[in-house]
Amino acid sequence: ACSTPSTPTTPTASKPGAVTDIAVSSSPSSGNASLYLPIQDGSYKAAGLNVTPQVLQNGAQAVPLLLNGQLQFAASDPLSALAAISQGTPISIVAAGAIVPTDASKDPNGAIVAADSTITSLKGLNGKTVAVNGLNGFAAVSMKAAIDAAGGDSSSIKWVEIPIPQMQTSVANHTVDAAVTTEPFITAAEAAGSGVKPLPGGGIATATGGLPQLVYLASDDYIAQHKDTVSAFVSAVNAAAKKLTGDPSLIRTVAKTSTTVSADVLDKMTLPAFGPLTLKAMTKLQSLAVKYHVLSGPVADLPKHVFTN
Amino acid sequence: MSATETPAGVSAVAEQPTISIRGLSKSYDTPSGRKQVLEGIDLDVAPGSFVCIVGPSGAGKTTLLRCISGLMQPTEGAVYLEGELVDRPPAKLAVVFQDYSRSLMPWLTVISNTALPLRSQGMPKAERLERSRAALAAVGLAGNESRYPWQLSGGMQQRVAIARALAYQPDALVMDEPFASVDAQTRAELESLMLEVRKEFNMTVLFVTHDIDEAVYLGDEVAVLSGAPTRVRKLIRVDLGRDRSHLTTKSLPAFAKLRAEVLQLIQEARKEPQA
Amino acid sequence: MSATETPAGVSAVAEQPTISIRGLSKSYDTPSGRKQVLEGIDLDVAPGSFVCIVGPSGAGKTTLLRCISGLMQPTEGAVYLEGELVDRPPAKLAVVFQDYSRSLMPWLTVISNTALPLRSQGMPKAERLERSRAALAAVGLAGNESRYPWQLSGGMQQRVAIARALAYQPDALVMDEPFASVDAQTRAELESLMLEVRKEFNMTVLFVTHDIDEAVYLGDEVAVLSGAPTRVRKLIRVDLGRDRSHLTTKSLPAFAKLRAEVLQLIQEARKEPQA
Amino acid sequence: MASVLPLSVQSDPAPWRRALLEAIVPLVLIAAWWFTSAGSTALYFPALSRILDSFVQDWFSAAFVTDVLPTLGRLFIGLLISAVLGIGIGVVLGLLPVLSDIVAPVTEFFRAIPGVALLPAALLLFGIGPGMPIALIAYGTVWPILLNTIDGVRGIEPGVRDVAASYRIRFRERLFMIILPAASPQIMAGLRTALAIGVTVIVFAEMIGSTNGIGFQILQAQRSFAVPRMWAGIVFLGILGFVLNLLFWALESSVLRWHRNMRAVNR
Amino acid sequence: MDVTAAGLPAAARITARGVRRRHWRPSRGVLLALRLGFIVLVLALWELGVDLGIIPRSAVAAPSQIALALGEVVPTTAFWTAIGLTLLTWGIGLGISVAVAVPLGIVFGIGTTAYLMFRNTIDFLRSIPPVALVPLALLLYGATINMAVALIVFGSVWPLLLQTMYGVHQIDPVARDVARSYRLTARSTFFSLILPSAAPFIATGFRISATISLLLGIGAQVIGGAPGIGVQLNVAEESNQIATVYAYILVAGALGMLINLGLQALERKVLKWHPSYR
Ligand SMILES: Nc1ncnc2c1ncn2[C@@H]1O[C@H](COP(=O)(O)OP(=O)(O)OP(=O)(O)O)[C@@H](O)[C@H]1O
Ligand SMILES: Nc1ncnc2c1ncn2[C@@H]1O[C@H](COP(=O)(O)OP(=O)(O)OP(=O)(O)O)[C@@H](O)[C@H]1O
Ligand SMILES: [Mg+2]
Ligand SMILES: [Mg+2]
Repeated sequence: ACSTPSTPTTPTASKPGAVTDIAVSSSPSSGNASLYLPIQDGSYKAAGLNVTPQVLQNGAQAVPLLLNGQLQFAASDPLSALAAISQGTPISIVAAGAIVPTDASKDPNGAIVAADSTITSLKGLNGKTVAVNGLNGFAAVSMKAAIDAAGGDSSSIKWVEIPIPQMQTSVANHTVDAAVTTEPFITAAEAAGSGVKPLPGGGIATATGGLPQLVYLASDDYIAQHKDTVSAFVSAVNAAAKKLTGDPSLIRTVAKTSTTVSADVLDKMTLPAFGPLTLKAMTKLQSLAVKYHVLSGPVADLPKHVFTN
Repeated sequence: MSATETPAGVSAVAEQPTISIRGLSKSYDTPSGRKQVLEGIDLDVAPGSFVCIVGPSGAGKTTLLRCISGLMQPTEGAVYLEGELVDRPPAKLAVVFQDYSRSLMPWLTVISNTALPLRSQGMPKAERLERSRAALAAVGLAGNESRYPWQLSGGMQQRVAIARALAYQPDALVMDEPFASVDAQTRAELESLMLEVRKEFNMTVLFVTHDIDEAVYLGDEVAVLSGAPTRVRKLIRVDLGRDRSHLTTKSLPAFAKLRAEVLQLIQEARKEPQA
Repeated sequence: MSATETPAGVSAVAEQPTISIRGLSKSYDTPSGRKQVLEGIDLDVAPGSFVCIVGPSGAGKTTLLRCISGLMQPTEGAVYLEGELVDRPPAKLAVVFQDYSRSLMPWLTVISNTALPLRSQGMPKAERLERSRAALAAVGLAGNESRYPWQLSGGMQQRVAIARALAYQPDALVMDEPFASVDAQTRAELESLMLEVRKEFNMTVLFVTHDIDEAVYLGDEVAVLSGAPTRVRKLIRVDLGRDRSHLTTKSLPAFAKLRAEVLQLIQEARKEPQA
Repeated sequence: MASVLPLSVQSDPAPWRRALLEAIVPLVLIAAWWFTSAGSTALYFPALSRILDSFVQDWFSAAFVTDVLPTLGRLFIGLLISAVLGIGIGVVLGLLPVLSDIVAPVTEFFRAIPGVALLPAALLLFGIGPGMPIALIAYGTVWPILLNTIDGVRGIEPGVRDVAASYRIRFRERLFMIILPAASPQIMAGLRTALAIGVTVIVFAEMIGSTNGIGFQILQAQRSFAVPRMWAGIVFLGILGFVLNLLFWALESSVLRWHRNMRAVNR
Repeated sequence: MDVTAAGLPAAARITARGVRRRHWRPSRGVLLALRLGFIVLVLALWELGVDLGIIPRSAVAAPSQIALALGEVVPTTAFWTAIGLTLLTWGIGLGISVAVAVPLGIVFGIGTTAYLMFRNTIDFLRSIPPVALVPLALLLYGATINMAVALIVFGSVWPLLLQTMYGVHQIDPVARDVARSYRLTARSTFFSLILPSAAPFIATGFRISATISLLLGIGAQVIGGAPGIGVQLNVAEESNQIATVYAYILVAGALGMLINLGLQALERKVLKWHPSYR
């Protein structure tokens, strides 16, 4: 039978004083600031880690790389992670990246509509066509929950998948009525002549405030064999998250080098929030996932797959 | 085309020639330089006359015919058909190619091959099939209409190509060794057929052959080409009258004389230094 | 191959024939049913003898040669080469195909085409080039070695195919209308060449031609085929000796008699009802 | 049939023998897959039995109407468009070598543009209707047809070309009775290649803006780690390609009958 | 040579007028100029389209913007490394494809039995989208060049295999008989008959597969994260830098163009005997 090769290609034991090389997949977005900050301020190094970020398009493709040991950690959409875990994939969620703020005014996520659109609220999306990045992704589920919370009916909406960079044009051309997107695309939408505008009250904080919109994964094998390394990594990320909270200029500094978003956009845009990973948040997310048919049922032994120190 | 009968073998200088070749030269570009094949060919073919071309293998007969039929542009000089410059294949001229097997479409049946040019002219189906059938019968291929060229013997393929040209009923017919692959008896019959067809339709025929008997028997004139670079070495008038038959014509003393003359010229031509 | 000289035209019955055809029949399957082409052909070709085959176009000469050269399986009967059943192309037999232009590889130069079979045999480069060059010179193509077949005239291509067969120096040589596209003079030279080569290498030659003069001039025997379904109508022994020349042989009264006999037979054959 | 290389065209075997020959390798491979994967717990290599369960569930249900039929429709129309365009433009460029030489850099450029670059443009032009997958399928499959047609037309036997020219065969007959038949073996090779590319492009074409279709379902299954479903989809596409090839083979053997028979002569 | 019989103009004057050539062949310089002209025309239309707002700026960048972005990207080593890796991946993938497809295609083209045995399997396999196999490839090879090579081979073997097969069917029956009757060895038959006969079809297939290889290679980089310009493209895309995205797309297109023009030039040399190039 074909078995999953799990050849650890990186040095394993973390002897005191020795540096452990770690590869982490990420996307170059500001939501990854808590991953990048420790690289810049040297906290990984202090903990004996040498972290190399690798850009990967989506989290789903990172899973095989975690399993074959080419990656130690991977940034992922939390719902994609839950889906993998529910199918019995031997991986766990070890840390949170960006978190949806509970304050709606600080939400970097939101919907955009055409500049000449008559839609003024989430409720107005009923019966329309709305684009999301991934049909079963965090943004889609959050937006469904937000719409239903605002008294709309998310099931009356035709959801289609369009990559975030193409959303603005699609909305401006009325290919779709609205699109669920994130920064820096919302700031870009505010610019005159973009043909689109942010939908007022179009954020998701009301529905998924406090839930992680980006998580870091590791394989169960790796966690079992390298508990110390995992702990060191998670501590560094969590410490970074703490530092970043309430320090927008630090986020900007990190983003300036870890992303290619230009400085003036960074100055204008709503920045992501950060926080720790909690089982409570993941459980809540799981129930939303079940409600919106991303998962067919609750994940068996979810607590086992959420790594909290 | 003039309806007046021209005395055989007399170039109708007063009349406009059907085919008129003026100072035609042709060279091929090859990696090892230019190769001059034809050099200043001049030839007039009067309406309704039958001109045979003989010459050493590789002299440039096919090249000449290709220039006349507008398939190739001469390097110098020009060809006129009924007074008009030939700068593309003219409509009322048909060609029988030396490489007959490659000139038949393997995806078409024998009769479709024969009828293709007629079809292209928009001739109604019944008429073009009838004409094609008649032409095939004339070359002895009745009963083979619905076969494919690659199911035929070499000589049969060659005759399909001849039938195609005949069915087309052109004003001028250019034939490149058309009887090379048929047996002696069939050849004699085809020769007679050619003379008949020429008479019936007052066709002008340019006919390349390696058979000297054939050239003298068929031609009103025989053009003997020299070796490369090729010119018309001599244009021999064949004064044997227009009504010829294998038995009588070939036993005439004049025939034997002409035959010997042509042979002599070719032998001389071959002895010239080749370029 | 026996070294003893066999009197020309006398079938060496005591000796084992080089080629021996026994009750050979061949039919083609066509959508409109079976087409019987050859019916019970019997023929023996003695070592070193030169047999010419003549017959109407479409009779089945090419078909017969293809069976002899092992390219095609007969429907009935068998062919033996030097006593061995031919069930695949035999090694020491070379073929000159009727469709010469397609039998040359357009991607190979003239000399590479000629040398290809030798090269395949593993002959050293110098030797095979020398042999090929000699063969090309013999057919009058010296100087054309590095050209491509499609840069040659029809007759030149045909001579390349002949040179390829000669360079191969087979025990038995099968030729299908090999001189159809060359001029009279070249043809006469090639005929002489064939007689020389045959003598030098004591080759056995089977030679299809439509030229009756040629058949009688070259052959030790002339096999006249009937119309389809084809049999050997008559096997004529040509008692003109082994040393022949164009001037003397062709003016012999015996030559004229044989010539007339063959012509007569062919004419009769063509009059038979075609299948 | 014992020549040095089996160069002579082998005769078609008897029907039963043919069926046996055709079935043997697939059967062996399926059996091998079945036994090696039985009881497999590896995430990405589920047991064949699980894949087959999923296969039956996924495709022989309502999904046949909601996913399979729309995809087949898109594939068919897309291939039709690319065949018409590929052959049409190919003939023009094949007949005008200078023109094709001039436009070559630009066509070669567009041919090599990665799919991600096409999506925005396609989205712009076709929105999220069925037009977009159809256009992407057409775009993905047109190249083999185009290139083969150009090369096929350019390579037409000079003897045949001369006949067409000297008898002044008018364009219609030249096209349908000379150019297309002469180039047909190469055009068929292009179509055959395009057919399978069309099936593979489905996944890409239904990646964006679609809400149904086989490709859409495969991607969704892949992203939600429903590996048996993903495999079921892959197997479905494979079978689809195989069936389409059978149909195409019927077309080809009628179009190229002359070619096959000509080759088979003199066996 | 003024033999102006029957009122025909002198030949010299006629040829000066210039007669219609069957195939007008521009000189190399003229062709190059025409090609460049056409490229400039397309770029100008593109630029105008974007500048006039016919093509939305947010979806497609204008050539002028792309040029600026290229100016920033080209001097970086990351750019050249990415190009080098992409070409390396392409070369290995295509090389393996050729090594597999051409011999197999010839075997299948010659023998009915072999073809019958494998045709169903081939038709099945070649209908499987390489994109769907990305997770498997990632699992087996990781986000490496090997992974991209595997996907390339899986995708580009088939067109070449098919083309080779059809090409072998193209052998002239008479040439085939020559090979048989002169008992050419397998080697000679292969190199002197089969390969040259099939060469025009193989050449077409080679150009098809060359581009497919490039596309799959970049696809594997974009989707699977194998090193190369696909990754750079991702980075630019994530941060909404459309001009940079298009700069990389332009580079990909240009690579494809150069590769194929090169292949065409090579083909012209190798197939100089073929009617297309005579
Ligand atoms: N495409 C070509 N490139 C170079 N040379 C060529 C080309 N075609 C013909 N030639 C040369 O031109 C000369 C004349 O060829 P052509 O075919 O006209 O001769 P021909 O008189 O018809 O001979 P044959 O009686 O053998 O058919 C030959 O020497 C031939 O090699
Ligand atoms: N593949 C085939 N299928 C059907 N019939 C064929 C096939 N090949 C040849 N024939 C037929 O067999 C007969 C003999 O053909 P063959 O080529 O042997 O004649 P031939 O004597 O060589 O004639 P020629 O002198 O014209 O070359 C012809 O009637 C021909 O139509
Ligand atoms: Mg000639
Ligand atoms: Mg024959």
